[in-house]
Amino acid sequence: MTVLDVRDLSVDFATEDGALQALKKVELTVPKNRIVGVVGESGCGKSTLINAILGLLADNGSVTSGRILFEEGQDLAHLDGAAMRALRGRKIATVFQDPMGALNPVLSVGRQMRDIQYRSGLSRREKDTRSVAMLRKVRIPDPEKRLAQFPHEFSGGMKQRIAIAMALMMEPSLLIADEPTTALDATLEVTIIELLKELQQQIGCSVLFISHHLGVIAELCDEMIVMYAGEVVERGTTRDIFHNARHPYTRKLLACDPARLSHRAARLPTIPGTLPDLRRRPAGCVFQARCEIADGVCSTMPPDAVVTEGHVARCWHTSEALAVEATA
Amino acid sequence: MTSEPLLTVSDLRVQFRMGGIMAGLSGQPTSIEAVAGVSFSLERGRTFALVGESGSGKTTLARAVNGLQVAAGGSIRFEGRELRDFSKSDWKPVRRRMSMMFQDPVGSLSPRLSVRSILAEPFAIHGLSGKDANAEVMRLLALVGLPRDFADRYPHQLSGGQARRVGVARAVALDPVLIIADEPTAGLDVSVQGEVLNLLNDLRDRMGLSLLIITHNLHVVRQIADSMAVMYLGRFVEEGETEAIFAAPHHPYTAALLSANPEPDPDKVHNRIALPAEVPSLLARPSGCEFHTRCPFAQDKCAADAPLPARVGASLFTCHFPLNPETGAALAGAG
Amino acid sequence: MLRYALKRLGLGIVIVSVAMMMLFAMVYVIPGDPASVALGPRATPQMIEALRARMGLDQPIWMQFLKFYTSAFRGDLGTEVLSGRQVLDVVFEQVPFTLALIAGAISWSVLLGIPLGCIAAVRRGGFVDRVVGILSVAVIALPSFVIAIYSLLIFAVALRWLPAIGAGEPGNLKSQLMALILPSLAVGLGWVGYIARMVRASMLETLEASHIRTARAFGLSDRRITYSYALRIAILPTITLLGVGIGHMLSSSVFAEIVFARPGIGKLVYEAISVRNYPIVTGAVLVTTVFFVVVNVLADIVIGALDPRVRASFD
Amino acid sequence: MSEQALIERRPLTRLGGLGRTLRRIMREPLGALGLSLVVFVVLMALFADVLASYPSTKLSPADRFQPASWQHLLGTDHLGRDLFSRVLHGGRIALAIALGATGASLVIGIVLGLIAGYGPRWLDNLMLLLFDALKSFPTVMLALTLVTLTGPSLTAVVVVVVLVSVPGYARIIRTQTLVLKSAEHVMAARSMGASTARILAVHIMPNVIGPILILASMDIPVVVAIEAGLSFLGLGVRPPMPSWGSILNDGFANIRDSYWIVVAGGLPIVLTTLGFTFLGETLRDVFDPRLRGRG
Repeated sequence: MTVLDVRDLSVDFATEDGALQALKKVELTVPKNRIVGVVGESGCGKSTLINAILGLLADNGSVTSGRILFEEGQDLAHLDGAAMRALRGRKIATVFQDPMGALNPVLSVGRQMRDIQYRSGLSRREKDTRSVAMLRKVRIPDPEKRLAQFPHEFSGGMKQRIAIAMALMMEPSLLIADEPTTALDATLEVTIIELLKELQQQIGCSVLFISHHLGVIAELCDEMIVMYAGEVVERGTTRDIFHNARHPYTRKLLACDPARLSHRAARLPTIPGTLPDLRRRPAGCVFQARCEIADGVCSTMPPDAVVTEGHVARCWHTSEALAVEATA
Repeated sequence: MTSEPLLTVSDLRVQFRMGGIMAGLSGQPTSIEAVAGVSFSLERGRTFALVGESGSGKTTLARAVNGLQVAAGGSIRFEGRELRDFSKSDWKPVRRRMSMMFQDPVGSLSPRLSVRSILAEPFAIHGLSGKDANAEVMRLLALVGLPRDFADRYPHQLSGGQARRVGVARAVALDPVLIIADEPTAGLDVSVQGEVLNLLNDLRDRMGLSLLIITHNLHVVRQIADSMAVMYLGRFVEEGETEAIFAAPHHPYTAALLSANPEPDPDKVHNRIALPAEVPSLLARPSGCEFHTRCPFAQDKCAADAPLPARVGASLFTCHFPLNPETGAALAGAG
Repeated sequence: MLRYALKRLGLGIVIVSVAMMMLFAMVYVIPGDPASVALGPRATPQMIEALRARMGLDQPIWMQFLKFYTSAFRGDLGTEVLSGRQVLDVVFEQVPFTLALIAGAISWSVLLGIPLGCIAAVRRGGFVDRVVGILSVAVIALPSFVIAIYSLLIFAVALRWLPAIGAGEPGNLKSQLMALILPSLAVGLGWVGYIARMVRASMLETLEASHIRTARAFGLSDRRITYSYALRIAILPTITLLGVGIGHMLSSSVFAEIVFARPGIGKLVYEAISVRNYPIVTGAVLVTTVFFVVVNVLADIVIGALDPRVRASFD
Repeated sequence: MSEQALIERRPLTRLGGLGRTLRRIMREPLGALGLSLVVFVVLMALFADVLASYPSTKLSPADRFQPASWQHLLGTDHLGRDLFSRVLHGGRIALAIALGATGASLVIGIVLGLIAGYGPRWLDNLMLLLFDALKSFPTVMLALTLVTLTGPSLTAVVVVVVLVSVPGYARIIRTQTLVLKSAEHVMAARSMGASTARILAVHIMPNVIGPILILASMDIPVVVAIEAGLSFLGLGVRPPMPSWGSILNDGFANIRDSYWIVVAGGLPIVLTTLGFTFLGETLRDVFDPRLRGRG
């Protein structure tokens, strides 16, 4: 059973220099009770994807094709504001990247946690009891006292824990985590990842986890998609992709991660070239300009080639791709 | 000529004043020690990395070495001269020999100057404009692998990686002997991080530079640094050869940092050293070993007595109950 | 909170002291001797000398300064040269009239400005937003004395709807309110614009903050987000603006009082100038300055009560 | 960093060529109106000698209290002077004072702001205190005190304007300088050994000057209003020199019978302040949307 099923999703932004296609034919499935990772470098469209799912695209952005099917088949891409709002927070919860700005600075943490339970019909005291229980779950020490405190009185790591507590309080079926650990130090990052994993199993929700950090994705996610310039270039189980990547970009990206090198290298691998201008996308494969195995056929749109069941790469040359390594 | 290291820092301290008169009257501490007695030395042609999490004092230490931050105590010897009591005019010639790169690739370039003016600035500041400035700019662009027409771009028109290359070009403009680089790969995608580190490594080899790298990214350290130090609350908890520390960390904090790096391998089984507690405030430093509040191996002694620095092989660390004592002993025996 | 309030108050006292110093310095530095100014061109040197002695001007500067300070903090602003009355009494007689004027102006600006700003922000880019935008810029641009004179011309002289002069009959609240409408509008109209614009701008800025995105992601209603989560933050700069605005309103009230022949501090000072009644001028300036500083201290305290970050930054 | 942020990363206040600037202003209805009004007012003042058919101070007792007519476009005042001529010549004085006083305040404000922002902490605190104290005098009260002591004059008007506007400019410059002082590009310049003068001139000034110029352009109408206001109170431009404020004053005394005098005095003030404000607002929106709602 799937919780989220994104089909053929394209999103355009109107800019002064013409339409910018931020997402092109994105395919993504989040099965029930699974953690799906979205990985990609800056400009790959990760944030646009989340905003499209949450119905929070900027005013100049619009969904030009595709569907975002949620649970029983509601299409989030074409849901009206009220229906979307009814899902947000209750069925779909979100944790954002910036722990400093994610909480309202002039309202106490307790007040904010109470407010998001407005649909529960509980009394104020019952709401607070639930808030305390939730804060305890994310290991905030002394939660009763801390309810009355304001966000600036918490450290960055604690704020992110509070954000997670708030997101999971209504036991949503989908948690979207947008780079929740990027702003944190490494020792905090691992505790947050472990906390997320633990709570996900407890609550039994699905998670869509966005990160640029391959190690975090490898550790946390069951399945993943790799994005480049607004397209999903490869998707499959985390194991498939880390051990048997078939898109040249994925292979290069994996090779670039210095964490994969167990010894000091004479030269570190890189991916020469730059992202294409999303206002003037190349015909065909979006990665061809930076790909050494690209040939004539790559100037036509590549198919979503099936490597094995559930492992798909958007490339004409999935077999030749095995030879691709990043340029050192 | 004696073989004095290029840079020797001993017992360096940097303090910040906190709060106002009111805080002082109410008995709160009025200053914090962001760098609390740090010593290390850097040989010519070598790379030394300072590692630590946010608030560990690594950036402050780098700025103190560069004279941007006034040190409260200790000594900084550079090319055989003591810099600590240098006046502003004494510092100026030193700045030709020692340059600094800052964290934000774009933000460290003046937003209203073209790349040409940015690269010509070091020459103008040091009265070297007699040289053909344009030729120098072109030479520098070529050195860092940027096309000539980048001279007319402005910082906001550069990508992070390109801006970082301009920063590197500016840092090497006056043929320095030491470059201090604060988080040279921060904010860059992994595919670009490699480019920058390769460039720094190349330039070090070609120009005989020494590098002082400040970073929180241990992978970067491993790829670039010969030796390293781990900072916690403004002090070194462990210092030594990079390979030795990666192979066998002695201080539990070093081990925790190393284990906290999620590896891109889904089949990897993690043996993590978790640090559940919060980082203590510099206003209320813990007693004894300052790491004991977060240390999973802490014993009674750790809260009571501050450990003295211990040497095993080339590594120096401050811990009562170090990890890997046998490897350490073996190294010591071998040495 | 108490500590924060005390700190703000302390700072206020320091500012008033410095302002007094400036006032004293201004009087001392500027060529022209208060005594001869007071007596006019036909005074004999003996008369000036006598008055100088009476005003204490013949003493050394530091003595004068000290006396000015100590007596001012006791509430003694000296005596009026000609009538011999206490300056403070003369000024305080006029305070209620000016206060009523300022209160009226603030009511206009708050009651109209905040709702208009909110509506403009929520309907950003819409018709109401555009109209409010242009009108608020226009009323900000127009000097208050021009508004005063033209509204007098239109509503009092031509249409005769409202009284042209005075502050209304004593004891007759209705007549007093009628007499307040035009002057307070002249003083407050520009501030309707300022406040509408400020509320709109800070509302838009707040609505873009990432914590508002969080609130939306939790499915809170737009109403609650706008009026409970965003307005609470957006109102803060407006309070600061109003604090500063009191100073401008005090300036405008001088014109309004003169144009509408209303009693008040502005009119008092203006008339004191024409007879060169110098102690009244400095006394009234001092009183308005203290009033301004007190209002701003209060504004800061209100902000501190509403914004925990401000309190924290003072600890 | 999100894609949006990457797309929108552009410098603040980049002034393009004059032609492009003008086109962008004229594209906004409010900007077009503002620019036209400003050009109109400036031209009227520049060519006052050509356009005015009477000397501005010529008394003509026979023509007292004439309503507007073809001979006297705006009528005459209680001394029979032609109001149209007085308005034109008054415009010269108003604009000259506005430009002069704003320019002077700007220069002083920028210098003091840079000193406060970049100098030592104690100096910053001291200057802030002085600015706050100076700002705590209501403008007109300050003017009244000053003029009581010096007597009415043009210089007094300029001094008042400088005293009331310098703290504002200096504070804005100071705050931005303080932010830039710890910005990495300034740290980088320091680490290269750049002198303080060079840092201020090359790395700080160019980044703070744009917004302040726009704010100053929006202050021109405020200065026009201060001059007119003080002249209205008889504390500014001294008769018989023409000033919009003194025309208003003349008219106010006769408001019940000769309404056109106050109309003649007020109209140019309204047109000038609206024109400059509309233009300034548009400039700001075009070049620096982030400043919206301030000042």
